[in-house]
Formats: sequence, structure tokens, C-alpha cells
Amino acid sequence: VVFIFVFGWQGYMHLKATPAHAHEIYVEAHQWKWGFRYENGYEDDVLHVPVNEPVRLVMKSSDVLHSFFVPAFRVKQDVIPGRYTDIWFEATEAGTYRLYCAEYCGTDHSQMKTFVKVHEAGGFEKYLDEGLAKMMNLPPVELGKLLYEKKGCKQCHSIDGSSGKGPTWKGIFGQTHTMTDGSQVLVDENYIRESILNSTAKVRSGFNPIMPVFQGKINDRGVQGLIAYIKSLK
Amino acid sequence: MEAHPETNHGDDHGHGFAHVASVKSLILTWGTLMCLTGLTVYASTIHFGSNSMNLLVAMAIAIVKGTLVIVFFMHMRHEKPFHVIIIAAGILFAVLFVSIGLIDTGQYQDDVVWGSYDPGAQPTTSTTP
Amino acid sequence: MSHSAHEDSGQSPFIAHHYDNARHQFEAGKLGIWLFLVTEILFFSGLFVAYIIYRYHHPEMFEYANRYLSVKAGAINTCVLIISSLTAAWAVRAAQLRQRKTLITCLAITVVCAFAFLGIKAKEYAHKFHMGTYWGEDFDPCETPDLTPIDCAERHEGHEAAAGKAEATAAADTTAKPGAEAAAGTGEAAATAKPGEVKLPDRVAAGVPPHTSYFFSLYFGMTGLHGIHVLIGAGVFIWLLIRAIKGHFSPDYFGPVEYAALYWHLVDIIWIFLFPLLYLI
Amino acid sequence: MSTFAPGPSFFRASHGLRSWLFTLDHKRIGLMYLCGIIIAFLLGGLFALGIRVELFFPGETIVGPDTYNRMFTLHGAIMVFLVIIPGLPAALGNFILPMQLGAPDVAFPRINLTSLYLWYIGAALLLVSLFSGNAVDTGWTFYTPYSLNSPASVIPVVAGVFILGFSSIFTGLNFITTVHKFRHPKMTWFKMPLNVWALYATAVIQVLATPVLGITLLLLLAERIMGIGIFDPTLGGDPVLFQHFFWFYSHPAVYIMILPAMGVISELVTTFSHKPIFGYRFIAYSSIGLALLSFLVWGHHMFVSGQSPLATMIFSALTFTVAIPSAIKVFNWVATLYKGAITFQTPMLYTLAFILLFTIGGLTGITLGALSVDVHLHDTYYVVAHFHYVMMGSGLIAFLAGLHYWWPKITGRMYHEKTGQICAILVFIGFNLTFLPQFVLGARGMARRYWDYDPRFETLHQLSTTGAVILGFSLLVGFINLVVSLKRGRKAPANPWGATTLEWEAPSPPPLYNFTAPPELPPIYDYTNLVYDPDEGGYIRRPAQATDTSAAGGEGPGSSPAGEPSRS
Ligand code: HEA
Ligand code: HEA
Ligand code: HEC
Ligand code: CUA
Ligand SMILES: [Cu+2]
Repeated sequence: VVFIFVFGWQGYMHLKATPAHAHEIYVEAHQWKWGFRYENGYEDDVLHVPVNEPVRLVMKSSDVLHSFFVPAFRVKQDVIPGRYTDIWFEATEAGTYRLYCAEYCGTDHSQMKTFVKVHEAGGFEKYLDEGLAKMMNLPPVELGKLLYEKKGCKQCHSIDGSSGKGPTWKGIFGQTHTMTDGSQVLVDENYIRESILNSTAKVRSGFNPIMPVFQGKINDRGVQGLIAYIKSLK
Repeated sequence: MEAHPETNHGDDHGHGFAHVASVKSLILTWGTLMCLTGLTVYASTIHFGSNSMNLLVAMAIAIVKGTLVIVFFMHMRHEKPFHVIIIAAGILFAVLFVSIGLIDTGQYQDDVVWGSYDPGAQPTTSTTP
Repeated sequence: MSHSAHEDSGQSPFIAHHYDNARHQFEAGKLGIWLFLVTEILFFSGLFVAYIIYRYHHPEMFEYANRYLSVKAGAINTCVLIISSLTAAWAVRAAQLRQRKTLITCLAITVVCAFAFLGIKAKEYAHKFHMGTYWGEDFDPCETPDLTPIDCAERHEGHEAAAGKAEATAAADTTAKPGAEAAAGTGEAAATAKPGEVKLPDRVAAGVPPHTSYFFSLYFGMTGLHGIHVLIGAGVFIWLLIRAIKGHFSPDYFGPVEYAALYWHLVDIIWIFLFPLLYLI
Repeated sequence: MSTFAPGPSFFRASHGLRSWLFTLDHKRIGLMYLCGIIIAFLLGGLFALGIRVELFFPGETIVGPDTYNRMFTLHGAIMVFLVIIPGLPAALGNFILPMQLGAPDVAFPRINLTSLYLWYIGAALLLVSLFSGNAVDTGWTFYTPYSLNSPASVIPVVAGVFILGFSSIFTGLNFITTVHKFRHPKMTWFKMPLNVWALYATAVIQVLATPVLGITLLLLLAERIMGIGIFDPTLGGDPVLFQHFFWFYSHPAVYIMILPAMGVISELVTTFSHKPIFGYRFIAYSSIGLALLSFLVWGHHMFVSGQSPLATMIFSALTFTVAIPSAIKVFNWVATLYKGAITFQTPMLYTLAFILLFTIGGLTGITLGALSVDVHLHDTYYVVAHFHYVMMGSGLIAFLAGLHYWWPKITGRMYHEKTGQICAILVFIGFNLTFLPQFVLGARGMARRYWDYDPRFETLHQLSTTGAVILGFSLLVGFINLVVSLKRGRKAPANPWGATTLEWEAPSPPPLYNFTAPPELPPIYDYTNLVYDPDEGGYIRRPAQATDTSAAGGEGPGSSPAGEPSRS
């Protein structure tokens, strides 16, 4: 028994002792999506890491508990709102691995999964630089479309006119909507901006105030992109 | 007077099967408790060097008061040892609960973004959309 | 249960059939009540754990926030409880010695004290609510402990209602937001105050530490749970009082008085700890 | 041989609905628990089948993710709070404990009845959300902040569990007092049946741990209703603190489930080996040891929760210490079996299944206690398999063993032995088929509480579902067998198995108040004087020694006589 303990403990200490020169990746978990931001500022919903180099993940949740779990690497760490937790690992073989959420977090807990892409030597940096460049140079409508997919808007908002957890985006620009407090609001640039950054300020009647606050998570260019994208959905 | 071990504490004409507390001991206990209440209020107005010192003083007084109540009002002094063990066990487990909780939260407290936590806050500001 | 007497033994009629004798019943009950007290200790321990942990990590906030509470009210309540504890203990003695008058007096005083305690507590609560020192999210004080008025939602509400604005409620809603943000310590709190309003310093400017609401969560949690125990105790003592008047208790049968008194002492002890922890330091 | 209370059995002692609703008789109360618990178990099992069927194929098989989440939450909550925690102590324990002590009733019959009603109220609250169309979906652990954000009706469920907690506390309190104050005058601590020791240890945990569950849930309620912010991170609270609170209760709670099971098994092992128990004192002490150690290991559920490394390490080390008392028990049981004259009746088959399954469950628990292993296995099906091995495979199987063992005593009827045996074997097979594949699944990275899964896991899931169907079927037949025996079964003798504890000295079913005066105390776990009597269909005591004062009416020595017994 003592042996098992010591063995388990050593393995654990190894897990906790992060090497000094690890790449840092910032992880944000929310219902039910993973988001990763890299050192150069590029963001993606798939985790990209270099092979044979230690990677340190700094993780935070924006709503409930989640847990970062990659069975192939034998790593798991809960992600907690209001606090940073971290974990490190070093992938030893290039390839694509599955990444799950292991802490129950609501309806789509079982769908909260993505991949870890382990790049061959050199591929990682290249991918990041290219990704960033691409993102910076996208025209607004394209950028909006990208964010729609990557930031999780897609989970609640449709672009085909059907209502999900949130109202559809199709054709809303220019309409007038009734809010839960009875007031009428014209959907214009300002309203959309407010809805994105501080969604609960005005809640459309017939819907619950469940939309996350995106203040600080989407910058100005992003918001403009989204507005342009919503406008484009006729 | 019956010769039960619990009752041979000799005030009053004990009858039955439990210790009968004397009026004197009750009043004395009560008086002490009242004085200690005054003392702790007074103590909180003076500063003993540091706030934790004040905390310590107040807790020391509270513990003394609690003990007095247990020993005299609840006549723990004449209780069966087993009952004493039960209460001690209860307190022990409560302390255990506190201390391990404290050890743990103390360790990770640095990572906590304490307070009405703002979901927008990020370690570095977003540069990309 | 069995009210037909055990004539043969001349025992009190309240000895349940499955006990050998009065002593057996008393001791079983005593063991039971001690065990129950243990569960009570552990029950409260949860709150103490929360208190200790938050206090340990954020002492300054606690030191500040306790000044909101009235030491006088707390001290009076402490005395009230200690008096009632004395009478409870005395009641046990009286029951053991078949002093019926004393027993009834003691029980009556205990009940009165219990309600006095609750009355004072209710007044304190009412004051807190009035001041806006609620728990958690709703914490929104209108004054600092030194009575400096500060900006709070309630003022807005009053102000706007006076101005006859239509969206009074909506406005109150939005003004509550900056309050919440102040709690976040972002600093840019109630600067959104409506024009034409008397500018009061907001909470942060007035020096209320962030998350003072926490203290009040604990305050209401701990005193609330304690209050419920006092209320239950009061009920039990009323029941005892009625039975004492009916003359049910005797040196052979005073268990219920003893058990209730033990419970009551425990409630008292818990308050003895709560008082300094919340009011004094 | 002994002195029974005169008069008819406790079933017939009085009549009418009121005589049951307001009864203070521990046997009737135990029986009412038993009914409720078995119904709850079937309901929980039905949800389990729902879970398994849904997992037959990846993606949606019969229900969507929301319904799935509700099913496993209710399954977990029902099984834990309604079935396994009260199952052995409150239902069987209530019936058996006073009789094993030679007592007329528990110490506080009215509190006992209160516990029963609390159980029913708690159960009603727990289940009411089923009909509101908005059943809970938080998992049985109610982790914050999800339990605060979830749109489901968390409040009644948490309130229900809170009330169930009190039911459990009162039962514990009652049992401790009963053991202290109502033992047979000649029964010293080390002459108590091992089942009593186990129930006593359980009661200690119930009294010390359950209040913490109470306060935890109360705070959760306050949090949800009023937003006091202790556990809510958006208000500055600490969600990990909730986990500490929860597991401070819930780890000890798993020993509330297993200790009485171990007690039952200790009785059965010796009875069916017809051989004295090996290492009586070790088993007795290890029960108490487990009870105390159980308070020191709760953090092993939180290794990856963001708990500090220091606490993690301490908890891991302590977790291994609980293996020691468990190991002592297993070794002693096996030693008792060794060279015993074992008869393979239904209860014994369940007992053997228990020993095997508990060993597997316990050993996998140990692997989970090893830090680096748990990091990988935490919240996977490996854990699911572990706890089903110890809860279903050990706790519930022991409940079934006990139920079959005491059934003749409770009802006065023998069930069909062959059917019982076949069911026991099928349960064992079905169980292993259900949960063995889950160890593999977990090790391969199948996370728990997943409605959907990768196609590569499909075969193993299908095996597991098949097993569950076999298991469910054999359990159902097993219960039907018992129910049928009520009408069709042969009359049970006083001592059908040749057991030595006091309850078998009373007729089956026992009369109200069990014994008038304390019965004679047979030497415990001494089988030399028990012989099978074909006329009786059971065992009787051979009057071997001269000291064995003959039949009825022997006044219990020592204590004063009780009041008139049968008057109600
Ligand atoms: C009846 C209930 C029960 C019992 C008895 C146990 C018994 C044990 N459990 Fe289990 N456990 C649960 C119910 C139970 N557990 C539940 C419900 C969960 C999950 C909760 C949830 O998250 O939903 C859980 C989860 C759980 C975890 C957390 C896993 C995770 O979520 O990551 C761990 C980790 O340490 C653990 C460990 C143990 C250990 C060490 C024992 C020990 O007591 C076992 C001791 C027994 C033996 C060791 C076997 C007998 C001994 C021998 C044959 C001798 C030889 C062996 C040695 C010398 C080692 N359990
Ligand atoms: C005592 C505890 C106990 C018991 C006995 C069981 C019994 C079973 N459990 Fe349970 N289980 C838990 C406690 C228990 N479980 C807990 C605590 C969880 C965690 C929940 C959470 O994550 O929050 C869990 C989770 C859990 C999961 C994981 C869900 C997930 O993580 O996604 C699975 C999946 O296979 C499962 C399956 C089963 C099966 C097949 C049985 C079988 O053994 C059941 C067999 C019984 C029957 C099949 C009933 C027989 C009766 C009929 C068929 C007839 C019905 C008729 C009428 C009602 C008239 N359980
Ligand atoms: C968890 C679900 C959810 C997610 C994720 C989500 N929303 Fe919403 N959204 C809603 C709901 C519900 C409403 C309606 C209630 C309200 O106004 O707050 C809404 C309203 C809106 C509106 C106003 C629409 C109208 O017709 O009034 C806009 C614009 C909007 N969301 C943009 C976004 C953007 C951009 C994102 C992603 C970056 C996003 N939402 C992500 C749920 C969501
Ligand atoms: Cu996120 Cu589960
Ligand atoms: Cu555990």
C-alpha cells in the first residue's frame, strides 16, 4: 500500500511541477465550448501544440465547472470559475487526439469536446503566425462569420430563421423588438453592440437572460465584424 | 439520599438519578458569565497590538464562557464519562473539518480571483477579435 | 402513549412500557440528547468553517464590516440568553426537587427571554434591511458604519419616484448594475448617476471594502440559523410550561426539562461564540 | 427455550390502517421502510435501465441529452439517498437490531416513527420534480455553480435530501442509544452480534457526518434562493469549498452504505459455514476503525478539482489507511469459510458474491486513491464501475442477502429456494457483465455523465447494457419470488438456517415486543448445540448442558421486570 502511495504521489508531483520554459496557452471553458488563446494572440477552438515541447495551460471557466481531459496524455484538471488552474504536458507524438470535458456541466456536457492537434517540429509556430495573420486581415463580414462559429454564438443563434435558445439572426437588423419589460427597441448597430457586450441589459421577450457577457472577450473589430455579419443575413 | 455515584455530590437532598445543581453554583456561574460578557465587550474597545490579538482575547473569553456553561449549567462535571467523550468527539470532528478546509483553501487562495468575479477579466487583453 | 399507570411501581405515568424503570428511561433520553447536541455542533460547524475560512483570508473586510452591527443590541441579547440559561438550569433543579412554583416561574422567564431575544434580533434585522445591508448580491448600504451617507439603489428609487419618471423600475435595475460592479472592485462604480442628482460618494469612494456583502451573508446565515433554533427552543419551553402547570413533572420524571435545558444551553453557547465573532472583532 | 411475549405475531397484534400509521413497533416501522425502499429501488433501477438503453448506441437512442442528465441524476440520488443509505440500517436494521439485543423495541420508538415519516416526506420531495417536467439534472453531487445556474427545480430535491438527512440522523441516534441502554443484561460488548457492531459504527457516522450534509444543503438552498454567495463564484464564493463540504459527509456516507452490509455478511458467513466466526474482535474493532477513518479521506474525490497539492497528498496517503480495516474483514471472512461446512442457500450465494465483488470494488478503489492514476481515471467509467461494485455489488447484494436471510423471520414464510438460488447466480453474472466492461471503458477514456460517446466505445457499452438487462430481469424475478412466498410459501420455523443470534430464538414472525423478559442468551457463534429437526423444518437447540434451564418462562436475571407487555 505504501508503495502504491509513493508511486502515485511521485507521478502526481511530476504532473504539478511545470518545466520553466513551457509554452503558455490560455484556456477558457464555457458551456459547452473550449476556447484556446496562444501566446501571439491567435485564438482557436482546437488546441494546437508542438511535439516534444512542454505546454502549460492556464485555465479558467466563465460559468460552471468543467474539466480538461485528454485521455491519450493522461491529463485532467478541473476548470473553475473565478480562479485559474493550470496543468502541463508534453506530447511525444504528432497527431490528433481527442479532448473531452470531464466535469459534468449541463445539457451538452457530452458534446463539449474538441481535438488536440500536435504539430511536427516547427509546424506549431507557423500555424499560429498564419492563423493570426489570416484573422487580422479578414473582411468584416467574414470575420463575423468566423466568430459566429468560434465564439459559440452558433449554439444559441441560428442564421436560418429558426429560434434556438436565442433568437435567430436572420433578418433581425432593422426590426423592432419587444423587450421583457415591454419597451420597444429598434435593432440597430448600437443595440447589437450592447447585446453582445452586455446581453442582459435588454432582454428580448420570449427569451431567458442566459446569454453570456462578452465584454472583454470580443474586441471592437470583432464586434464590428459581427454587426456586419448580422446585417448581411437578410 | 441514594448512593448513586452521580448524586453523591452533596448539596441538597438529592433524590432520583441525576445530580441536582445547587442554587449557589447556578447563580455563581451566571454572575461570572455576565461579567465575562462585559469584559469581552470592554476588551474589544482596547487594542491589543494587533487585530488577531483582539480576536484571540475574545475567543479565549468565549471559550471560557462556553466551558462554564457546559460544566455547570449542563452539569458536565457530574456526567457519565461517555457523554463527555461524545461531546469531545463532536468538537474534535468539527475542528478537523475546519483545519483541513483551511489548509486546503489557504494553499490555493493565491490563484483565486476573489470577489464578484468578472467573467471578462483576462490575464492579458484580447488582441484578436 | 401509555397513559394508564404502572400502579404497581408507583412510577410516573410517563414511563414508556419498554423501559425497565424511570432511571432507565431518563438515561436513555440523556444519551439521546447528548448525541443530538453533537449533531447540532457539527451542523453549526459548517457555518463556522465558512466564517473562519473567509475571515482568515480577508481579515480587513471583517474588521470593517462588524462596525455595521450594534454592539449594544448584541450585548443585551447575550445577557438575555445567559439569563434564560440560568433559569433553564434552575428549572431542572426545581423539577428534580418537585418545586412546582419555581419550576413554572423559571420556565416562564425562559420563554420570555427567548422572545425578548427574538424581538431584539428582529429589530436589528429590520434596521439592516432598511439600511440596505443585505446579504450577497443585494448588499447595497446607504451609509458607512460612521453614518456617512453613500450612494445606493434605494436612494435612486426614491429620487426617481419623486421625479415621477416612468421607467422607475427599469432605471433601478440599471443602477443596481453599477452597484454590482463596484463590488467587483472595478472602481468605475455609480458614476452613471442620473444628472441633477445630489452626488454622493459611492461605496468604493466611501471606503467600504469590496465584498463586505460577504460578511452579511455570514451574519444573516449564522444568526438566522441560530434564531431558528431559539424559536424552536421557545416552542419547546412553552410546551414544558404547559406540562409543568398540569403538574406532569416529578423527581421521577423530569427528563424533558433536562433535555430541553441542555439544548437551550447549547444554543446559548453558540451565541456566546457568535457574539464576539460577528459584533466585536 | 426463551420467553416470548405472549400473543399473536406483530402483524396481527392490532388491526386497521391507523394501527400501522401510528405504530411504535420497530418491526412494523422496519417493514414500512422496507416497502418504500424496495419501490424506490425498482424506480431507481428503471432509470438505470433507461441510462443503459440510451447508451446502447452513440448519439440519441431513446432520449435527448437533457432527459439523460435527469435520468442519471435521479438514478444516483434515488439509489444513494433513498435506497442504500436507509436500506440496511433503517429497514433491516430496524427490524433486527432490537431483537439481536434481546430488547422489546428501540430506545425511542416515537423518534423512530418520525424518521420513517421524514423518509417518506423526503422521498416525496425528491420525486416531485419528476412530475413538474423539470426534474433535476445536477448529478447526485449537486456541485456548485451548476446547481445554482441550472434551470431545473433543484430546490425541492435539495430540501428532500436535507430531510432525508434528518431521518438518517435520528435513526443513528436511536440505534446508538438502543445499543447502549437496551442490550440484554448479560450481553457484554464482546458478546454482541457483529451485525450490531456494524450498525453501531454506522450510527456513529450517521450522527457525526450527516449534520454536515444538512448544513451544506441548507447553504446551497440559501444560495439558490437568496444568493448569499458562499459557494457562488460570481459573488466571490468558492465552489471548491462546496466540494469539501459535500464530501466531508459523502465519503463517510459510503461507509454508512457498506458497514451494515459488512455486518450482515459477517453474520451470514458464520451461519452458513456453521462454524464460529474467525477473529470476532478484529471484525468488531475494524468496524469502529472504518467509521473513524472514513472522516479523514474525503479529499480523494477532489484530486483534480483544484484542491491544493498538499491536501491532495495528505488525502491520498490517508485513503490507503482505510484499506487496512477492510482487508482485515475480508481475511476474516475467508478464514471463517475455510473448512466450514458450507451450505449454498440463497443468502449464502449472495454472501459469496459480496465477498468477491467487494474485493474487486475495494481494490479498484485503492487504485483510484493513487494520485497520478486518479488524474486519468477521475470522472470516467472506471469510477462508475468502482462505485457500482461497492454499492450495487456489495451494498445492495448484502441487502439482498439479508433480505433473503431474514425474510422467514419477518414474514414467517419460506420462499422458493431453487428460484432464489438461480436468481442469485444470474444477478452475479448480469452484474459482472454490466460493470466489468465499464472498467475498460473508463481506462480508455470514456468520461462519465456522457449522453453521447465515440463509436469506438460502442461494443463495450452494448455488452454493459446486455448485462444490465439480465441483471434487471433476475432481480425482478427474485423479488417476485419473495412476494409469491407470502401467499404460497411454506411456514417458516423459528430458526431455518441454524443461526445463533437472539432473533432466531423468537418465533417467525415475532410477536409484538419480541420478548417479555430478557430471553436466555445463547452463546454467540457457537454451533455445537444446534441440530436440524426435520419435523420443525429448521434448527433447534439441543438441551445439552444441565445449566440450560428448560423452556418457557425463565425469568431474565438481573434487571427488574418490565411493565405489562401487550397492551396497545
Ligand atoms: C459503498 C460505497 C463505497 C465504498 C465502500 C468505497 C470504498 C473505497 N473507495 Fe470509493 N467511491 C464510492 C463509493 C464507495 N467507495 C462512490 C459512490 C464514488 C463516486 C462518487 C461520485 O463521484 O459520484 C467513489 C469514488 C472513489 C474515489 C474517487 C474517484 C474519482 O472520482 O476520481 C476514490 C479515490 O480514491 C475511491 C476510493 C475508495 C477506497 C480506497 C475505498 C476503500 O474503502 C476500499 C477498501 C477495500 C479493499 C481494499 C478491498 C478488500 C481488501 C483486500 C482484499 C485486502 C488486500 C488489499 C490491499 C492490501 C490493498 N472511491
Ligand atoms: C446504490 C446505488 C446504485 C445502484 C444499486 C445502481 C445500480 C445500477 N446503476 Fe447506477 N449509479 C449510482 C448508484 C447506483 N447505481 C450513482 C450514485 C451514480 C452516479 C450518478 C451521477 O453521476 O450523478 C450512478 C450512475 C450510473 C451510470 C452512469 C451514468 C453516467 O455517468 O452517464 C450507469 C451507466 O451504466 C449506471 C447503471 C446502473 C445499472 C445498470 C444498475 C443496475 O444495477 C440496476 C439494476 C436494477 C434494476 C434493473 C431494477 C429491476 C427492476 C425492473 C427492471 C422492473 C422495474 C419495474 C417496476 C418499477 C414495476 N449507474
Ligand atoms: C447560451 C446561449 C447564447 C450564446 C452562446 C449567445 N447568445 Fe446571443 N442571445 C441569447 C439569448 C437567449 C438572447 C435573447 C435574450 C437577450 O436579449 O438577452 C440573445 C440575444 C442576442 C442578440 C439580440 C438579438 C435580438 O433579436 O434582440 C444579439 C445581437 C446576440 N444575442 C448576439 C450574440 C453573439 C454575437 C454571440 C456570440 C459571440 C451570442 N449572441 C452568443 C443567447 C445566446
Ligand atoms: Cu464542460 Cu462538462
Ligand atoms: Cu470516498
